Amino acid sequence: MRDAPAVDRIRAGQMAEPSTAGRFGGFGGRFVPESLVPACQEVERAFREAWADPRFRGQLDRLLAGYAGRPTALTPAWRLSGDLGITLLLKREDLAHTGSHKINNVLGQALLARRMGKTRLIAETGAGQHGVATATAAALLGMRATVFMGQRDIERQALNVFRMEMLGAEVVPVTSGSRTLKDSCNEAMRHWVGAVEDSYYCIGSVMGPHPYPWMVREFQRVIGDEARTQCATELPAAVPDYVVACVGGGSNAAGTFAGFVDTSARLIGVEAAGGAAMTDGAVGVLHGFRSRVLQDDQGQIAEAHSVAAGLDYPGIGPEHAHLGELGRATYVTVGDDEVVAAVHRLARSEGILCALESAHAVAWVIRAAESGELPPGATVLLTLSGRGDKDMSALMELA
Amino acid sequence: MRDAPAVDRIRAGQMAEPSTAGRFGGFGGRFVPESLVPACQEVERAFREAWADPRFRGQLDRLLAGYAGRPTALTPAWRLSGDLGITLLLKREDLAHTGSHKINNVLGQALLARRMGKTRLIAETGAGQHGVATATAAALLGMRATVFMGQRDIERQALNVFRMEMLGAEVVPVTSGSRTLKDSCNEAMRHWVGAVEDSYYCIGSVMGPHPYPWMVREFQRVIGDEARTQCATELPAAVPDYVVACVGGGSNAAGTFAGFVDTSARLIGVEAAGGAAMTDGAVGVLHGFRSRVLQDDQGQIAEAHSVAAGLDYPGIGPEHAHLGELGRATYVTVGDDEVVAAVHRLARSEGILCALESAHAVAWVIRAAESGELPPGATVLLTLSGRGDKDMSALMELA
Amino acid sequence: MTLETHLRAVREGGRTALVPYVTGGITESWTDLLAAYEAAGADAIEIGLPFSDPMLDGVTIQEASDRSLARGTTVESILSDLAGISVGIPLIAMTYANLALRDGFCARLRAAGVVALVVPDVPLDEVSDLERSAAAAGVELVLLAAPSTPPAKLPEIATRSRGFLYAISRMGTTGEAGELAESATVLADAIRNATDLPVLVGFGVSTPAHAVHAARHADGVVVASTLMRALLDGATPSEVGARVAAMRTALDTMAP
Amino acid sequence: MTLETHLRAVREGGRTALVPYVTGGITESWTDLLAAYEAAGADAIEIGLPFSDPMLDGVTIQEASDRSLARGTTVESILSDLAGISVGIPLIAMTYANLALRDGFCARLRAAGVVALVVPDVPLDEVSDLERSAAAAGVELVLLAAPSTPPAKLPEIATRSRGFLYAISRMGTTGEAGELAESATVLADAIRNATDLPVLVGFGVSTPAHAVHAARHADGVVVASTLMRALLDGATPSEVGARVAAMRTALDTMAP
Ligand SMILES: Cc1ncc(COP(=O)(O)O)c(C=O)c1O
Ligand SMILES: Cc1ncc(COP(=O)(O)O)c(C=O)c1O
Repeated sequence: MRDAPAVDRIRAGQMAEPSTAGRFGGFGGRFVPESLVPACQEVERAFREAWADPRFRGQLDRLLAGYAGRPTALTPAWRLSGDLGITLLLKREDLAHTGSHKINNVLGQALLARRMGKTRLIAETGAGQHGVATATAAALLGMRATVFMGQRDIERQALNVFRMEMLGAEVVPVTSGSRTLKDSCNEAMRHWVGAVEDSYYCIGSVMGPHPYPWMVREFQRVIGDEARTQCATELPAAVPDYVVACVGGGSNAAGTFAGFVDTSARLIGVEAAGGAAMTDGAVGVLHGFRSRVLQDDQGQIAEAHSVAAGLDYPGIGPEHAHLGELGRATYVTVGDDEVVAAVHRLARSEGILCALESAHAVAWVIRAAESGELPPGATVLLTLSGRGDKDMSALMELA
Repeated sequence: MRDAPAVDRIRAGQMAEPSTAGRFGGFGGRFVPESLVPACQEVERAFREAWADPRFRGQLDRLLAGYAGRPTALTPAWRLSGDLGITLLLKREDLAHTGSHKINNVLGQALLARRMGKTRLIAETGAGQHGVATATAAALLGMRATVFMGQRDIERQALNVFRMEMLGAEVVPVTSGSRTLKDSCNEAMRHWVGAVEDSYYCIGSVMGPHPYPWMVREFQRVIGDEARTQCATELPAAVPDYVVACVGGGSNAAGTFAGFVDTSARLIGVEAAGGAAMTDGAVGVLHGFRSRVLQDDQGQIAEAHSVAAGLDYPGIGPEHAHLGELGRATYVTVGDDEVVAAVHRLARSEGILCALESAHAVAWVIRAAESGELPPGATVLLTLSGRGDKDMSALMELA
Repeated sequence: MTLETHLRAVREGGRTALVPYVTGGITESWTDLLAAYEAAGADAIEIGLPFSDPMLDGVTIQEASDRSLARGTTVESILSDLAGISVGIPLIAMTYANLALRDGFCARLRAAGVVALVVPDVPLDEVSDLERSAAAAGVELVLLAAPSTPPAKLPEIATRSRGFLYAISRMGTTGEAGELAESATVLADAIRNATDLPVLVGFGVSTPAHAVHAARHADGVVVASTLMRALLDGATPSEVGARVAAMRTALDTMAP
Repeated sequence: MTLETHLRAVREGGRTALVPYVTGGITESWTDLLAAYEAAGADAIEIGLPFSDPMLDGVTIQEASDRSLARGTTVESILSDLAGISVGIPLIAMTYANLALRDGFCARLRAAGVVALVVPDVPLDEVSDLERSAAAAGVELVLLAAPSTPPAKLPEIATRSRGFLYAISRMGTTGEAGELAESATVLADAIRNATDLPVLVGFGVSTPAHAVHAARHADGVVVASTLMRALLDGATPSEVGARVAAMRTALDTMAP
C-alpha cells in the first residue's frame, strides 16, 4: 500500500457528480451505440429529476427501511478484532433483503423506471444476486423482468435461477462468448436496443454508460452514509482509520467510500486476484464506459476468474479508476485460497457466513493485520456486501 | 374459526409467568428424569436472575440490534393486500441474521449459558434453522456447540449441515426412532443428562421442561413487542384485527402473540395439516412437558409430516394448548399444496421468498380472505418467521 | 404382600435383591424370560412397556422398544400376555409418562398382576397425579433419585416412594457400562443415610462384578441393558436366564 | 480520392452504393472475399476487425467474430493480410472502441490501405478523441445515426461524419431480417433532409429486395450478416460473391 495521500488537498469535491459528459477524471463516459444514447439521456434526465425530488427520495427511503430492512446493522467483530489486534466493524449488507447490497440499487432503479413509465426491467447477472434483486423489485412494483445470465453461470447457480423464476422473472441463457457475466452485459445491452420503448435496463454495479456509474453509486451511498453515522457512535475517533470493501464492478465499495471520502479514512478496494482490473488491467472501453479493463495485448477482453462469481468481471467502475489514479483509494488483491480461508475464519469467530465476494475484504484485513501493514489498534470499517448462503454448495465442493 | 372470545374478561394476565410448577393452566411442567431436574432448576434460576438484570437485558438488546439486525422491518404487502381486499403487514423475521426468528431465542439462551459458566451448547434441530442459529451464537460467544439432527433430516438438509460445520459446530446424526426432529429432541436430552456439568441445552422452541417454554417465549416476545409498536405507526387503529403466525413448536407465534395478547386482536396460530397437535393431537407428555401431542390410540407418539421440515413436530408448546383451551387464540391448519402455492404467490406479488414454515401463515390468510372468513378491510399482522433460501431445492423438486 | 415388604424381607434375609428387566413383547415368547428369571433366582422382575420416545434409554433399550413396537406390541397386549402365565415374584412395570398418565393405566396394571410402577420422566415435583392414581389402584409407585439429586431432597423422595427407591447409578441413560460408576455408590450411600426404604441401583449394572460392587452400598440391583443386548443379539431365554443366574451366584457368594 | 468523394461520384453516376462486409480473418482465405466482392460490383468493402465483446452485433456477426478470434486473428494479422493483396475499391474498417481507441490504431489502418472507420460504440458525444486521431492519420471516421436519434441532432452528426453517414436501419443489432424495417426509410429520409453527405443504410439488409427498397431512400446499403451467415454455413467466396452480384443487379435494374 502507498502512503496516505495528502487527503485534504484532494478530497474536496471527491465523489461528487461526474462531468456533464459523465466523466470521473478521464474515466466513464457513454460509449454506446447512437441507438442507445437517447435512452441513456432519458435515464439521466429522469434520475436527476427524481434525485432532486423529495417525494421520490421519501418513497425510496420508505422501501429501504420498510422493505429491504435498512439501516443494516454495524457489528463489531469482537473475536476477530481481538485475534488481529485491531478494531473491526462490519457493515452488514448481508442482512439486507435478498442477501446483499444489490437491493439498494435495484429498488432505486426500479422506482425510477416506474416513474419513467417503463413496465419492464432488463438486467444482467453473474452469480445471480443482482438478478434476484431485480426480479424482487419487479415483483414488488408489479413490473416484468428479464434477466440475462450466461449459460455457464446458469449451470453453476441453478438455485438463483430458480429464485428468479419463482419471483416471476424470465431468465434468458446467454450462449455467446465466454457465457459468463461479461457476455450477459453485452446481451442485455443488445436486447435493450430493441426494447427501449417499454424497458428499463437496470445495471447491477457502478458500470455501464453515464449516468449509471454515478446513479448506482448514489443509490448505494446509503451504505456509507449509514456506516458513517454508526461509526460516529461506535468509535472514539468517530471515523475509522480504514474503510475496506470488495470490488467487482465496485458498487458496494463506491457506496461505502462515498460516506467516507471526505474524511481521513484510507479507502481500500479489494479485488479478486483473478479479476483485478485495477492491478492487472489497462485503460479501455467496455460495456459503455472507459476504465481499467482486463485485456490481452491485442485489446481483446480477458475473462476474469474468481471463486466469487460476483467478482468475475473484467472491468471496474470508472470512478474507482479515477480514485485509484488520484491515490484517494488504494486497490489491492487477494487470492481464492485466502478468501475461502477468510469465509471459514469469520464463520468460526463471529458466526457470520459471508459471501465469497465479501470475504475478499475480510481476507485482506486478516492479511494486512497479520503482516503489520494495518498498525495494531487500527480501526477498520469493512462492508460485508452479502451473505454466503448462495456459496454453500461451492464451498462444500471445495471442502 | 370461533367467535371472538370475551377478550376483556380473559386477557388480563394472559401470557404472564407460568405457575411456579411451570404450568400454563393444565399444560407445561417439568417431566424430566430426576437427573435433569437440578439442571432445569439451575436454568430457571439463572434465567430469572438474568431477566431481571438490566445488564443482561442490555447485552442481549445490543446483540439483537448490532448483530442480529433488529428491529426487523414491518412490510406492508401492498399488492397482495390489494388482491385480497385486506391490509396485510408482514413482520420480517426473514431478515434476521441466519434467516429466521430462531436467532432471537438462541442469542438469549447462549448469553444465559455463558453467564452460567457453561462452555458448550447442545441443541436439537429439524430443518436445521435452530441448529444453524445455535452454531452461530456459539461461534459468536466462543463456545462449543453440538447439534443433534435426525439422519433423515441430515440427508434432506445437507446445506444446513454444512453451514453448522462451517460455524464450528459438531453435528451428530440421530439414527433412533423416526430419525427426525422428535428423535433429535430425545437424543439431545439424553446427551444433556451426561453433560449438565459444562453444557447448556439450548431448546429451539416454546417446548421442553419448565422454564424453557416460558423463557423461549420471553426471548421471542421481541417480535411481538416490535410489531406492536410498528403497527401503532402503520395502522389507523394502532392494533391489527388479526395476528397470524405459523406454529411448529410455536415460538414465533408465542413471541408474536405476547405483544398483542392484551389487545382486541384475534390471535391465529397456523399448523401444518400433517402436524396439527392442536387439531389432531390429544393431551400427553413429550420431551418434558404436558401439552397436546399427536399420538396413536395407544399413546405412542405419531410422526408429523409437513412439506415444512420446521413444522414436522408432533407436539405444540404448552402455552398454546392453554391459549387454545381458553379460546384466546385459535389454531387452524393448512395443507402442503396451499402452502407451496402461497410461497409462490408471495414471491410474485411482494418479491419475498419466505420459508415454507412461514408460508403456512400466508396460506391461511389467503384462504380466509378469499372465503370471506377474514372480513374485507380487515387488518392483519403476519409474522414471516423465516426466509425461503433453505427450501429452494425442495421447491425445485416440487416444481 | 407389597413389593416393599417383599424387598425388606429379602434384605432381612441377608440377600441382595436382584431385579432383571425385560422389554414386554420384544419377542413372541417374551414371557418365557419371566420364568427364566424366576428360575435364575430373581427377586422381582421389571417389565418395560415400550414407548416410542424413551427419553432416558440408551441404544439397547431403544432398540428393544423399537423391535417390540414394530411387532405390534401394546400395553394391552403385554398385560394380556401376563394374564396367561403365573410368576411367583413381584412384577414391576417401567414406562414413560405419556403412557403412564393415561386414564385407568394403573388400574389396568394392577388387574394384570403388576404391583409396582417406575416412570423415569415423572420426577418428584410432577408426581402428585400419578401418585394418586397409583395409590387408588393399589400400585406401588417407585420414585427415582439421581447422582445430581441434592441430598436434601432424598428424604422427601424416599418418603413418597413406594416399593423401593430407584438409584440411578450415573448421569446418563440406561445402557451397558465397562465399570459401575463411582456416582452409584455415592448416591446409594446418601440414600441409605436418608431412609431405610430398600434402595436398588440401576443403569449400567452389566456384570456380576458390578452387581456385587453395587450390593455393598445398596439393597439390590436392577439389570436391564446387558440382558436385552444378549437377547437382541440372539440369545435364548435360558441363555439370558443363565446370565441372571450368574449374577445371583455372585451376589450370594460375595464377600461380606 | 476520399471515400466521401468516391461515394458522391457513385451517387452522381446514378448508381446505388453497395458495400458488402466481411469479418477479417474469418477463414484462412478471407481476402478472397474482397476480390469476389469487387468482382461482384461492390463500391467499397467493410472489413470487421473482430472484438471479443461486440455489443451491437447479433448472433451471426458474433459467431463470425468468435470464429475469427479462435483462429488467432489480430488487428495486425488482418492488416498484414491486406498488405499482400490489392483491391480497387475503398476499404472501410469496422470495429469497437476498445480496439479503435488504442494508440496508433488509425495510423496503422491507413498504412494498410484502409481509408475509413466505423466504430458503433463511439457515439457523437464521445467522438472527439477518435475524430482527432482519425483525422491525423487521414482515416475518414464514419458516424452513425439510429432511428432513436433525435432529428435535431442529425445535422451535427452529418457535419462531423466523414466518408458517409451510416443509417442504422432499426432499433436492434446487426443480423438478418425478414423485412427491411420501416424505421430504415424514415431515418434515411430524415438524414437526407439534414445533409447531402452520402447516406448508407445498414443492419438487416438481407436480400436484393431489401437493398432496392433501401436505395429508394438512401445512397447505398451495407450488407453484412446475410453474407457472413452464408459463409459460416459453408458457402465458398465465389458463392458469397454471387449474392453480392445479385444485389448489384437488382440495384442496377431497379425501377427508378
Ligand atoms: C455479495 C456481493 N458482493 C459484491 C459483489 C460485487 O459487486 P460490486 O463490486 O458492484 O459491489 C456482488 C456481485 O454479484 C455480490 O453478489
Ligand atoms: C422459518 C421457521 N419458521 C417457523 C419454525 C417453527 O418453529 P416455531 O413454531 O417454534 O416458531 C421454524 C422451525 O425450524 C422455522 O425454521
